[in-house]
Amino acid sequence: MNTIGTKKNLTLPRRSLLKGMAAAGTVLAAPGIIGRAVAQSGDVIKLGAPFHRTGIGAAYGRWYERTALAAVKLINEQGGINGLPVELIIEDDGTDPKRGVEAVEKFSAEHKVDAIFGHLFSHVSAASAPRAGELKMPYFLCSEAHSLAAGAFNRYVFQPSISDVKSQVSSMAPWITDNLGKKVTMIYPDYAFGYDHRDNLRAAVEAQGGEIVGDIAIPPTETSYTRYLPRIPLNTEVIYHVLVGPGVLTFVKELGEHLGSQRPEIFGFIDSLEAVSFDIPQLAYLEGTHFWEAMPRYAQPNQTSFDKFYREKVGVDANGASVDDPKSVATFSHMFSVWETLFAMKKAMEMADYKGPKQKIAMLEAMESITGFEESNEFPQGRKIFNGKMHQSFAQQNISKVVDGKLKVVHTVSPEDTLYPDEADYTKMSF
Amino acid sequence: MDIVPYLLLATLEGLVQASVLMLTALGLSLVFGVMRVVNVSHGEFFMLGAVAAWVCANLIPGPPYVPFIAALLIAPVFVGALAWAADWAILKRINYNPEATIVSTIGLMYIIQQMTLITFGPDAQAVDAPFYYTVRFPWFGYSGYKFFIIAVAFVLVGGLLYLLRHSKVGLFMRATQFDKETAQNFGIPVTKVYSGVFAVGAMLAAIGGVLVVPSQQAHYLMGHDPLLLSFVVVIVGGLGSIPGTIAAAILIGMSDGLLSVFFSPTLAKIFSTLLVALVLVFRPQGLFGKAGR
Amino acid sequence: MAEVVLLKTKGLTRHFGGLKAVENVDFQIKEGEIRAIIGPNGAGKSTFVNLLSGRIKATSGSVEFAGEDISRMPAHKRVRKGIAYTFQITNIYGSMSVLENICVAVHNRLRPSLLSRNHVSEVDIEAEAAEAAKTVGLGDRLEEVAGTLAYGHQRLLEVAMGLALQPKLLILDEPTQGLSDSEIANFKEVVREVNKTTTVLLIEHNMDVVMTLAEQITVMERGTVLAEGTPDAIMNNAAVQAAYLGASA
Amino acid sequence: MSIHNKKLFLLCLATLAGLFVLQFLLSDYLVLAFTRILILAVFAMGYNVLMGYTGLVSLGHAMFFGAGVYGAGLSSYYLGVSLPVAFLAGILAAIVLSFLIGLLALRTQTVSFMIVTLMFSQAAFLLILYFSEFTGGDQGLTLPTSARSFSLFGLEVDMTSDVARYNLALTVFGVVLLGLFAFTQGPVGRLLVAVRENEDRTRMLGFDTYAIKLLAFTVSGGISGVAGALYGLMFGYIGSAFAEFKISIEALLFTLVGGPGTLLGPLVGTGLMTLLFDRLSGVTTAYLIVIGALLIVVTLWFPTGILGTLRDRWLPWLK
Repeated sequence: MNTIGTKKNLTLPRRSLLKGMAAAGTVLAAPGIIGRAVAQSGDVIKLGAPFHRTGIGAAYGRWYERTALAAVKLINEQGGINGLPVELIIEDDGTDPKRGVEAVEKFSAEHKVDAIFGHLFSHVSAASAPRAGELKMPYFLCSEAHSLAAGAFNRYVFQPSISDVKSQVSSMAPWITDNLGKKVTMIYPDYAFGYDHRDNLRAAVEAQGGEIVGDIAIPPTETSYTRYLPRIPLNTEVIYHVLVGPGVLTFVKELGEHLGSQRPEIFGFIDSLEAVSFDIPQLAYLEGTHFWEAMPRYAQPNQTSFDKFYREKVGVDANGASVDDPKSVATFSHMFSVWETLFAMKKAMEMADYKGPKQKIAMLEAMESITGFEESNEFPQGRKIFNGKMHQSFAQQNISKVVDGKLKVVHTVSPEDTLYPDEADYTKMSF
Repeated sequence: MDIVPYLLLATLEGLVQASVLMLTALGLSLVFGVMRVVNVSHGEFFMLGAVAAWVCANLIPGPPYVPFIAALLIAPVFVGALAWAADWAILKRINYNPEATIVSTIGLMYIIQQMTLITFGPDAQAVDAPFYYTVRFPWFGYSGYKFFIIAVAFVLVGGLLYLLRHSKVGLFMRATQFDKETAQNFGIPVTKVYSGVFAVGAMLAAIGGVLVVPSQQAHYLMGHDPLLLSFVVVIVGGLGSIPGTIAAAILIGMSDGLLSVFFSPTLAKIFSTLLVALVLVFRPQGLFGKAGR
Repeated sequence: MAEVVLLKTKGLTRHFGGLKAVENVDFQIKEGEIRAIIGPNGAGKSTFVNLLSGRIKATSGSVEFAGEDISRMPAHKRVRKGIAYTFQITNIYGSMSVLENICVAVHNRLRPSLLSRNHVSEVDIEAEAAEAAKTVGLGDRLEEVAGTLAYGHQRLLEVAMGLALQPKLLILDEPTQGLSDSEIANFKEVVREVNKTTTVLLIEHNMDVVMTLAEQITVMERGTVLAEGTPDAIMNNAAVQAAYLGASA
Repeated sequence: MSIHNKKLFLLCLATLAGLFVLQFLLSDYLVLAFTRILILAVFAMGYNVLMGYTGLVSLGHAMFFGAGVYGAGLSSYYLGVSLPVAFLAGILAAIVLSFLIGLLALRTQTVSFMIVTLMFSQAAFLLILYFSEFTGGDQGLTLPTSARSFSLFGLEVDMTSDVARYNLALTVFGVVLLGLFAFTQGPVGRLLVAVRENEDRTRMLGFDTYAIKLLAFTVSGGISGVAGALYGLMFGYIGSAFAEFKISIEALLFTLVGGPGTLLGPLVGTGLMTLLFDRLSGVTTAYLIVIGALLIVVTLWFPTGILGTLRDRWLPWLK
């Protein structure tokens, strides 16, 4: 019989415990009630940042937070936005859709922020974006998901910095088929993010006259990969891998053991190795292989002053690691989107002379009117085209080769070559 | 690839998986067999073993085999002590009530996981293998270290079985498992046996974690899958039966390897979870156990 | 009394592994009777009545109740047919009140279907439950929490729950165990009262209770029936004396 | 039946009245938070039917919550049915699933029962991922704008309005609360407690305890489905995260803290815990540590929860 609910071996004095509980209840409720009284301010611009502090996105969340703090500090040093200081409020969303929505509600109703930014994982943003629209809350994604550009969200949602997966993949494919080989085997995680790659790559490769010869989906929680590797067909010319999760090093090591020296070409998305150091023995096998990078992790010989400025402010060295701890490697190809998004928001707010939530619509319309961003300290990743109808940026892309344990950019795709026909027009929706 | 190398690879992978599984599942099975409780935080003890190996690799200088051997000794002691403390602080106080134990070990699972996240961080960390050697088959290469895992696991399990059969401690454990009251009447210190068994179960998981980490990576959420698979093994093998557990570990380890090669791994997981549920419903004594008692 | 056979077993057998707990028992009880089953510890008495109530499944043999073969019937259906069973170890709902305890039993009789409603109200159920409590002498303790009752009262509550079922056959498994002499005297009265409407089957160690209450006695040993007859006949049966005295010596 | 336990009935009515008034007193954010609390409290109340009243601890109620979410969400997404119909579809899905799972799982007891429910729930979760083409998998599906409002009996309800959401949640909560009052405080409720207290005795009083447990299991799963369907439709998003293990644990935790086997315990537990997590997320990232610690603390020192303690000490009618 169940005894959890009925057992009577209490040893604590219950009366005092109950009193404590009651007191705790009052305290719990208090901030919200007080919040009602002081919420109206208007002399500060509040930005809500729901970051993945815990859960599967935690490695990214840590760096997103660090980048956001650096950018906000810079903005405030430069006099804030329209003369108003910027206040950053961070909540953990646990990389969980349910909690993501809760965070959006909390920012909107309790903190009464002017805008929300910073969601990365697509299941979290898929749940949060509709709710943000209902709460009429400007919501800026720092994610690669294609959902926004595909028209799945609403007029309050923008992605002003990082390109979406479709654009990334389709702009890479011609280079892969031209330079590495036409028979491609894909290895990708068995969930939504992986399917975006699977579907877009297949289309793009076939458009170039190439062929997908192998298609291997791996569950994101997998820790050992050897048993999947025999599925790589022998006629494979290029292995395309995009894996996220804790097992990537294992994957590379096992790939090395499995294939030995007679390997096909290998092309990976840097997502596989974000926050992972390259100069470790387990990754030696990747020497000579290629990666897509949104923003080069290793400072290149032709490094721009903007890149240098950005690294200095965030506290990242020339190897893409923390200046305090060379072993702590950044999620360099993603976190710039936090930086750039903040400056994109700043630009839109300045265009609308934004002072408070009453000018929300004006700010969003200003955002839609933007056509692009020039490479600068504010946009260190590079020049980008902004499509106001789709609410989506199209940025330059890099292909890098692993040389001596470092990533060296060998090819750059201009923003123009990453475009695809419009799939949505949010300006036709109402606010 | 032909079918022969395919099967060879699946067999090797299955053996490695079975070896690690044998260690972790034996821990779980031992605890259930003697104490009649299910420890949901068992997977976290496995994870702590792996993390301990990483800590050793970072703190102890010398060629990779030095910290590895150190970890093989330190990790089980540390994890065993932790389990002993948990037994003292929690399980003893709820009198090993089976349901309360599940609820409180779920609590323990979250605490260990999150403490590891806070201290160890969210990143997966690699640990050098004590040696690098790739066995080259005509069709593919295979890590020599994985053969080492198989060997160590079998030696350990053999030693454990010998201990259970032929030592006084083993006798105490079997007596307690058979009938707690009678054992107490015969002067066997049942509470000590419980604490000891709980600690030993955790130590086995920790050794599994140390062994696995050079071929995989340490990560704070890595305890989940071993827990699930250990559940499968322990239940299919018959709750509390040591030989059943070993047989089931080999069966499940091998078939998991084969199933995932031929089917979607998600489908393989669905299959194994349903197998557990249905075995418990229709054959609660396990697939290998005899009915009755 | 009418000589109608209420319950009949044929070749009833139950083995636990190699142990023959009940072996090939043929047994009959007539309507209106008070029957006692006695025998040394381990004779298979409890197993035997558990086979009758359906708590334990028979290895072989048959049970017939009121002319119907109930061998394959699950326990709760046998209860509904009219076989009530009170436990050897007190087995009540400790956290419920006396009245609620009995209500559960009455509920079964008045409203057997779980979902469909009939016109029996909660008031009727409680009235009948109170009646049953009164019969065993717990009428003034209806609101007391059962778990806090004295042991003797718990035994009476157990009987009251059996009574509330208004069974045709009431099986009492060692009902006087642990009761004081005065409680036993009261208990005997209760059983006599009950017997006006119900056949009683009693497992009992207390020979005084057996001799004053039972009309017929069945003696079991090692899973089989050793002897059967009136109290006097049993008292004078040499085999019984040997088995009994031998066992208790 | 309402003649029984009038005090509790009055307390339920007072609670509902209090919750109705609350929306005029609380800050905007707390109204949103309480909307969520009310829905999750319905879930915990469903869980409580099984765990608190019947004494069966399930570790798999996420699958019934998920059945509600997906039953409602998918029928709205693919079939475009109106929200009330989708809501009913979600509940129906949960009832059917819980009945079928109950048939199997109830053949086991205690520890085996916990593991069996856990495993079925894991399998259900994995199935959602496996059929991601249809279910949206982990990324989930966002319901179209057309599914954000409905009219019922001439009443237009806009799911994006905070006031409508709160009162809708309160209505569902109220219906479930009063329904459960009738269910648990009447004769059937007595049978559930009888099974919890002593299953063997109950069987020997002539009850088919398997059927009683199956009824409790199905009602419990069905109510969990009510909560799931409401949650999915209210927030316009369905995703595999709603069928995760953590969801089962939350129901368990809310019920344990509030008081298993008390009608209002789940509401108290859900409210307290949700607000606690909400406040904690600003202080520490490790809110799961708090869940973990509370699970242990409650089992060690507080096994009857808050209302259970009140009941045992002072208010015996609080059940």
